[in-house]
Amino acid sequence: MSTRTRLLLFVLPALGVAALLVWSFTGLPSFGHYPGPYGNVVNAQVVPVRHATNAVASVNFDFRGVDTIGEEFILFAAVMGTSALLRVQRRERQEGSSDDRDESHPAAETAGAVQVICMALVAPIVLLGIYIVVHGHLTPGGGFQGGVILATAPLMVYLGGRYIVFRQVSPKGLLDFGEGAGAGGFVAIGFIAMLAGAAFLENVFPLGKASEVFSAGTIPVINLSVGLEVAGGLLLVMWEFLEQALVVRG
Amino acid sequence: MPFVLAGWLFVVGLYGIVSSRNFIHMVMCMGVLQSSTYVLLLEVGYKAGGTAPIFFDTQPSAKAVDPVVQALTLTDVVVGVTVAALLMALAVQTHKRTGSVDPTDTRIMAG
Amino acid sequence: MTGVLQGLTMVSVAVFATAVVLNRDPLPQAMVFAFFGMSLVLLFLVLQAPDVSLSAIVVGAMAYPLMTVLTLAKIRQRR
Amino acid sequence: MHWLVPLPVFVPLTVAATMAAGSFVFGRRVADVLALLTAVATAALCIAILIHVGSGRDVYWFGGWKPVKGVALGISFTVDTFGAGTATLVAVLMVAAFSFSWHFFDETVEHRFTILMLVFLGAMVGFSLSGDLFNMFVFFEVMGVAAYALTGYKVETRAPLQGALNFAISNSVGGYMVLLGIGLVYARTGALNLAQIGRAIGGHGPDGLIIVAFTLIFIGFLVKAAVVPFHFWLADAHAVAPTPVCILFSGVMVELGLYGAARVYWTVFAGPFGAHGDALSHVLLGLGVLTAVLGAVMCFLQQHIKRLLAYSTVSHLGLFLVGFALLDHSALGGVAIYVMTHGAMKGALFIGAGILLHRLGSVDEEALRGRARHMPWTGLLFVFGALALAEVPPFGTGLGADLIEDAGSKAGYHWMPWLFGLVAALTAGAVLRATARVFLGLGPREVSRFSADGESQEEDESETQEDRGRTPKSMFIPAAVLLAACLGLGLVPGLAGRAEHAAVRFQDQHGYAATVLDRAKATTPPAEVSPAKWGGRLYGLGALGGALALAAYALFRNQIPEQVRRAGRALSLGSAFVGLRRIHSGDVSDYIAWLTLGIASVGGLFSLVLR
Repeated sequence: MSTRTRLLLFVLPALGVAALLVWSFTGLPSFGHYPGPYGNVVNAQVVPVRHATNAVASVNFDFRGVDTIGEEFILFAAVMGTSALLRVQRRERQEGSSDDRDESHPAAETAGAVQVICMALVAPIVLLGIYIVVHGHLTPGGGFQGGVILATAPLMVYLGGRYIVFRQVSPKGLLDFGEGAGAGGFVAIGFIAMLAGAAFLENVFPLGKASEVFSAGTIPVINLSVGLEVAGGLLLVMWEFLEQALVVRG
Repeated sequence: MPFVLAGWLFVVGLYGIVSSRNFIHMVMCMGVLQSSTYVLLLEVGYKAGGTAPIFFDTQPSAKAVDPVVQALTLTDVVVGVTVAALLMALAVQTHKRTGSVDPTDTRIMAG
Repeated sequence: MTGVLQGLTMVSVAVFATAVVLNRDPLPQAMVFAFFGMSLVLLFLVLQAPDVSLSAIVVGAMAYPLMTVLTLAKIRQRR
Repeated sequence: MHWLVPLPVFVPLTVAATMAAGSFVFGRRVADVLALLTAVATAALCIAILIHVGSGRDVYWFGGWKPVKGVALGISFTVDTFGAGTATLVAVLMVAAFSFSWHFFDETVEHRFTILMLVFLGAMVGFSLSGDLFNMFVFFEVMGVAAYALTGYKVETRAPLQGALNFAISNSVGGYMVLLGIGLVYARTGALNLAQIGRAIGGHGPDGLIIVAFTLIFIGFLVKAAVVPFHFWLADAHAVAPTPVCILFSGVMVELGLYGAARVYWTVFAGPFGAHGDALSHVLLGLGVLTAVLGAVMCFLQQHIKRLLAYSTVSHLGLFLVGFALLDHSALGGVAIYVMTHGAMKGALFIGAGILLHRLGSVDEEALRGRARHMPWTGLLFVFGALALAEVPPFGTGLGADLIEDAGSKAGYHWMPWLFGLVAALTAGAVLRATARVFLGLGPREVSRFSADGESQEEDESETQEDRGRTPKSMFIPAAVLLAACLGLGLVPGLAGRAEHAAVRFQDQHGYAATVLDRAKATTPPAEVSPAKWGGRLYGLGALGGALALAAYALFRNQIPEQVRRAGRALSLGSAFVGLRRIHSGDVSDYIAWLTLGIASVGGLFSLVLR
């Protein structure tokens, strides 16, 4: 089909879809009047029952923890898939002499000032990432957000023009390990609950006192493992993308 | 009606995919289409005058918006970015094989 | 006040989304997409969803642009 | 709440994560053994669960969050016979796939393939067992992401990349439609558990929100189920995915889309739509018939054997949708039996195609002409596969088709046996034709109609680089076992009755909600079970005759007198076929345009007839 034909085919149905959606929205409760009950029950239980203060994190890692396991495995599969798709083929290895790429500095054009800033940012970024991971059950944030932030720290090293250092601080085997261990750790916490005679993923750890760092039972532990997985996985993806770009240069 | 925004994002995203001649453009249009789900979910769970469902310095009795839709949206955000990564990887490889990211140039199967 | 703020962010989300779709050149589109991401972050904030907006920030400001730019860099190199 | 229930999902996921974490320790063979053992263990767990649920239901509340006053706080797996049965099919086919891939890849395959397969396994089992709408979406996406990556796994060639992109974009749009529908339903009910949603909207008639939510969720799942006009991605993906992956794609993943649609319909929407059953039934029958016929015709037109099998899957999905559309327990029982036996049969046929690829480096009918003369056993595999496709008794496919046809006739659709016969004749005819050409060298030479075919030949060779002297047992045995299972299931006494009772439980919305929310004990409501009979099986023989005739026509049409051929051309079927093939353009933008058309028309029809 030519683009024109396709758009002609598309126009009327698209209007139809829009009409259907608008029709369905007329049946929604008016904006700002959430009828419940799910969220209200959760909000009422979070602090007294779970000793956590972040209701969203409690839903993600406790009430509906299985969804989040699924989510982590979406990430896990996507990382495995991306690195499988970007794997350097034997043919290319032979073509592009990959041995000399260690000397190449992909971001070598980076100005000196930028390099300094990038390197100076590494430590604060790591601290911020860790903070956001470990306070996930108390304040906004958690394993996913903190994990992404943590992953950007080595990338700062890369942007600072230190590709070799980047490869040293994030070796592939370790990233693989972090990603797998993070995803596996989450499931393992589920199994630990079963071994303790409870349901899969039941919050069997001591709950502690609400709004303290060591509280809410399994939630912060799961956050840590998610943080590990996300940081490892994201870096692995970036690693593969960078590797791709470099083989071509080489 | 704030909900119309979700419908708009969905239809505009569809239009983007249908009219797109570039896989990278298409991936970003998918992002637009997907954002319709974020918007719908969060608008559904909103309570007029409600606070965020974080009870760190507020009383649990305070009127807070629905945490469940926010948790769902979080999952959804992760789904979106991971699928995008996968699609980008496919686009990179397609480009390597065919020198193009235009769906018309790169297809070899039909019928 | 809240209502006005919400209305404004919603309009900006709609506008940026349309701009993303209508922009046919991937590199400028990637920039517009970043703006679109930021408008979503604001919308999530005014809808009282700080967790979601935090992850939208890290995704929209770090993961997405890095990926897109690397992909584009890769594709441009080969031209 | 039995401790077995979560295991078949989380055991494979744990093994996958462990393999990733320890990737520097495991060699290829260690990973292969571990994966095969995991798949076997998962299959055993699924069978144990199937036996455990018996004629009841088991509800597993994750995190120990049992419902409070009818409000579900956590996620439940709600397992019944159909759910556990589907999970078993998934795991069994995964065992076959791992066994097949033992000798299939050369050493370039790395542990990531195995890891993705294990994630895929866990996700599909989770989707089958889940009793929560959003959780179904999550497993749908896990399954999707693993599947996209597996489709594009052979990155060194172009076609898999195209297949994976088309697959990923179409199915992601489908997934987001499901999620939009979930948002609408959640706004109305404030619930995500299927039972709770069903109870909350059960008492009222349908309005705009319910109809559109149903349309979105239903079509979202039908994209995965490759129902026309949402089917375009399927052939692109199935033709190029590595063969072990195809076994699962055609055998069970596509069927899971329909399973999801059926599960959601009977737990949630059967209440509000109950009064409009006939109207709904007509719309779905239309979609089903269209899918069945179009898939069968496209199947017959293919030369690429994997693509041919892919279109036959589209066609069978149409038949399954027809069975679903009758909204009747006998028909649904028939669909269940047909899905099981179809999975076994299609798995065996894809393994056959994989053996051809392994030994001869191609799956193109024309390129392989007569080259497989020395492989009689593989040829026999294809012949038996064709018999199963033709629904010849005592293959279980015939039993399933019988039940659906009977229910259809009872409802007044007397054309139904003809539809099943037509599909059986076209798909089995296509397989017989290909078999005769590849294994006997029969038939006229034909031009490769698409440049793609020539190219794919060169590409397919890269899948494997081992010694091709003989077919490894690890490939042939799973195919033979699967075909035997397809045959054996048709002979199990009382299977039809059990399937129908299971269907009654599947369709019992109030019983489902009571088990989940009130911890009531599951019972099977009384229902009339159709008596076991073999009369309809004559159709199977008729279809086989039709298949033979069609294959013979394709192979020997040059011998037909010129006058007859001219008369045939006057029907101008040829140009219609060209047009039909051109619609399947391979351009994903076209697919999304068709998808939009599909949403608008199906949604429009629903909004007209369901109010």
